[in-house]
Amino acid sequence: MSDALFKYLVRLADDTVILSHRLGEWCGHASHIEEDVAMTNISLDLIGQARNLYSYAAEVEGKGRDEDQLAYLRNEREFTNLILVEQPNGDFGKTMARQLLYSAFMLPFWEAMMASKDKQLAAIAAKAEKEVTYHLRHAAEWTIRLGDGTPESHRRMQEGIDELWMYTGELFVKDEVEERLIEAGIAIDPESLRGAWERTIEEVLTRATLKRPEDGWMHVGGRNGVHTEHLGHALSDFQYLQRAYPDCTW
Amino acid sequence: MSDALFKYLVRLADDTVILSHRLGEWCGHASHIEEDVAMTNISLDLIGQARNLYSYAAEVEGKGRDEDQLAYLRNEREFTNLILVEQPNGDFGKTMARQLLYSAFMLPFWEAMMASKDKQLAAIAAKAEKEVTYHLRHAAEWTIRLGDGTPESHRRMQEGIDELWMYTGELFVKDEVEERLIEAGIAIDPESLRGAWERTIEEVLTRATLKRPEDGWMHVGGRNGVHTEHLGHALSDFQYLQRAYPDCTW
Amino acid sequence: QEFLDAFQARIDDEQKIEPNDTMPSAYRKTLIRQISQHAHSEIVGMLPEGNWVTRAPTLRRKAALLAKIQDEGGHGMYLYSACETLGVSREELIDDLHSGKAKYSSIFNYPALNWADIGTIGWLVDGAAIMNQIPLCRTSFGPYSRAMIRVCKEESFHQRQGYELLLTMMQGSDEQKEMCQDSINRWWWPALMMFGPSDKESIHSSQNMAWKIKRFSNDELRQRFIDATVPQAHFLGLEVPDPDLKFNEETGHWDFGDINWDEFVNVVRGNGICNKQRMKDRVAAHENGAWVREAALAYAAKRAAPQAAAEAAE
Amino acid sequence: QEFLDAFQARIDDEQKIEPNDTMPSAYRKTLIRQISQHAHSEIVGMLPEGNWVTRAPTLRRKAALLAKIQDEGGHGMYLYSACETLGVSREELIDDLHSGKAKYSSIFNYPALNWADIGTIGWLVDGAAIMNQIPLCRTSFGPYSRAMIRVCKEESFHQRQGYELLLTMMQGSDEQKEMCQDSINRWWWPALMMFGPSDKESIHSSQNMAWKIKRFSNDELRQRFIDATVPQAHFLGLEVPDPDLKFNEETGHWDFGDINWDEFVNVVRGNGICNKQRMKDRVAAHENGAWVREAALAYAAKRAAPQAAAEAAE
Repeated sequence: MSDALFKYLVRLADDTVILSHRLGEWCGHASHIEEDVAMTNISLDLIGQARNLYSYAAEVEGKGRDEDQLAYLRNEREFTNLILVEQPNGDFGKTMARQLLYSAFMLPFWEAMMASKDKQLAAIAAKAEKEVTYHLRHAAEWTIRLGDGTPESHRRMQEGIDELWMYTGELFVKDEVEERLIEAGIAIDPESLRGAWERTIEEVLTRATLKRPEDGWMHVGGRNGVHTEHLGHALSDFQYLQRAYPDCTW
Repeated sequence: MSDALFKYLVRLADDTVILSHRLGEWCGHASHIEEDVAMTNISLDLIGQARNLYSYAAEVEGKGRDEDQLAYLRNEREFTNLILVEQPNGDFGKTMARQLLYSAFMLPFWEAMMASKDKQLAAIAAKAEKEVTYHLRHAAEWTIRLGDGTPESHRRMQEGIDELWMYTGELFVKDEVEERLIEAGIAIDPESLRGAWERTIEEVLTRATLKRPEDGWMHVGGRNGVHTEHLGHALSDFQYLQRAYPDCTW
Repeated sequence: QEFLDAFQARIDDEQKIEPNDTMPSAYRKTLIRQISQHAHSEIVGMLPEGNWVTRAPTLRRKAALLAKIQDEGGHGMYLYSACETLGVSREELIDDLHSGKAKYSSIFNYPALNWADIGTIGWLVDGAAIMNQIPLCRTSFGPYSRAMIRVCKEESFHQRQGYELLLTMMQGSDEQKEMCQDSINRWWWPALMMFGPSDKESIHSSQNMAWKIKRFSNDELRQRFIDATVPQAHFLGLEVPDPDLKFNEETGHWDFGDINWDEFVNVVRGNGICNKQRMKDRVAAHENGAWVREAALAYAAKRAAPQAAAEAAE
Repeated sequence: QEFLDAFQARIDDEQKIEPNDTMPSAYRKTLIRQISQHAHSEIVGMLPEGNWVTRAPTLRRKAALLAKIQDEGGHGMYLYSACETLGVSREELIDDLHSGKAKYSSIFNYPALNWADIGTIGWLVDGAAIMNQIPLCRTSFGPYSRAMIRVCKEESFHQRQGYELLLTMMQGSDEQKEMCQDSINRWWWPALMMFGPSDKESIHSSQNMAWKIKRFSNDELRQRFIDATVPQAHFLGLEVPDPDLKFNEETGHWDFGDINWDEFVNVVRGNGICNKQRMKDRVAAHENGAWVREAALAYAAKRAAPQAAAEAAE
């Protein structure tokens, strides 16, 4: 069970650390300062979640690793984040689309997790839930503003949603790792969140005058470490210092 | 003297390896296949020069390092390439501008180097000179074609030249490392190549209907390892595998 | 019908058909489809490898990879030219690629995720390509046949280079060995699918066999590839990810498990891991390069005009 | 003149001037220049640090760096708002920055080249900024004074954080120590130049002193900074790159070598290592974001229209 819990925690941590990294790439390059501040803020929240999750994972693993060893010293195939979160930023519309699709899942996820039988996870959830409430609102507001803004912003926002849609199926995938934890009342069954996710997305897209893409083939693999080619380049930047100067304290 | 020669060889090697890396970033993304092939080809020539120069440098150093240790295991501040060659690709016009400004210097450089008292350097020069003849012709032809093409291509090509101009002063900088080698008949005095460089650039820009930028402040530092912020990111991609999996044979 | 019979007779006689020869329009159409698909594959195939150019672990490997990619670009140009002799422009062919009308080899819709993949692509992907292409060196259409002779020669070199890369890594650290095993795990089945649907399902085969555009069936070639490759895998020390793989003493061939044709169909339909990314990259390269191509045309026109005027004045 | 005297009397009486108060136009202009320059510096200052966000070596450091950059964005917004109370729009201010008409602190035209630079920027650059800004907490213009109180508080935190980062690295490997020494070698003199030209050369000083927009001279602040910082450098185990640096027992101050004012002038003129890059990045962010800002305006207008109609109908 502790092996499953370790894997589960690392998956969630990888999601947050990679998405945080992507948002950090925007630093100083947003359309206006308010958005520089907002994206930095979200990136910061996600790093905080990552630290809690990795630290707890390290504790569960019991091999003396710490949050940084988990984040900086695993290779691409060991990262088990959702493929959705590793997708490149693209323009601001695509970044907001990615945030919307992810946060609309994570809000009910953390809400449900607050009742987890695992007290530490429940505590992490309580903090994350507040943060993700803001992340979702921010992404939803921009989706609506851009979708219902100018013809150009409408086109870009629709493209962002369309391009990322095939990565949303992975939000609802579960495997034996999760099934055992769900049975034990520790993990959340993603299927139970589908209704809430669908409703949020429908509502936001409708208000944004955007079309919900058709559900076609869905791209999975991240949970087993099979990623798109984008992750490797992100990791080479992210991990460079730890790799170049091993065993240092920073 | 062998210390100066080592530094001199590493400078030249760093120029070629970094420029080769930049050209390699174009792989599969050029405007047409002919250019994909041409840029790959130039990148390949430059890697070949880098290998010869690093290997010779390692031999001169006599500490048992090899070409890969010199290329992959030095940090940003130890790289002594010209700042010009580390500049990001930008669009195709800027890439051609960078290639023109560099190759117009390197052609007379290698020509002169063929008469170096250092036989190994002279041999490296003999091979490089042929290669750079092609690199220069290719860059010059595109500069002319883009400069004298459409209004858009003219504007972009001019921008490329303008943006990079302030890095050309470093081509002609020499310090005590080089001065001793010049005296010994081993290195080339860059000042002696200024006339040839100026003539080539003048002629190409004139035929390209482009304006030669005014000589203003010139940005130097690369030869002492003080770079622009671009080099670090290039190195984290370039060196990632060697850093992540130390002491492996590939 | 008389014409068709005469044409078939020439082919049966192993005569080469050349661009200026008259030929059945179905023959021409089939060739354009096949050669352009091959050209597109070379070009799209530059992308997964290009993804590793900036991260190659040694200068020697980086040079070898650049040289390989350069060869592939060369093959693409060569094959587009062969196609153009059949009366279709490169621009049309590329438009068909970008619109999704023309296909390219589905293998390139799988991602290159670790450095061992660069070896595996050479060994398995180029290996399978060669197995498909060697018979085409004797194909009935002259320019295609000649292109294939050159392509096969270079790809054999790439294949050996890929194999040697894996051999080096398999003598290395545990992590390097894991990368190699992970790589064959991901590429083995897609490589087998490169030979196309099994003969029962293949729609183009019989006419193409008669025209000697194709000379062996998909299943024959696939078996030949497996027989050649499995011992190489074992020599490397790699496990082939097929529990049903077994040497059949009677037939002298390796029996293998069922191929997941649903996956094949899915990827061909555009649902591979990288289909969208590959096309996005190609289209972006083309669109971002439009100003360059336009400038080249404008420049050429300016140069041509005074020359034409000069000639007219003579 | 009566008005000017009365105004001066208020200032001498340490009363705060508020946005709606009448004020001399030169006072207003000086404030706009100074506050906007400060705001621009916060925004441009995000770039060298942003350059390291993706490469921070631990999650804790990455979080601290993101938080610091977020604070700087906040300072920028806060200061632009203070400027807007003086009757100039943020759009105008930003246009002036992009056109080169408005300045920002030259320090950000130096590149952040290794991870120790992130510590040094906090310690020396924020340190010098605080030294400049603490007197401004008592400056005569109310909104500016209040902004400075908040800014100084947060920057003191950044300074301590930067110092702690260097302290950690100086207890680490030889390579880490080298990075720190390299970093102070590159940032020391530029940090001293942050206090502006020496008093003999400074053109704005005397009127600004009278208006209490400025409260100490450049040279006084510079000396104060050096006196505070040199012992910290020594405690870290770093050598200050100034051979003339020496404690003067008589004055109780650290004597220091000549500043290279040619370099200062050169960087101010736009010839720093990163001037062009910084402006290119800022302008690109602004231009690439134009469609976002337009969309936000268009959306707001659509929302406003029905509301206005509803109100009119009442």
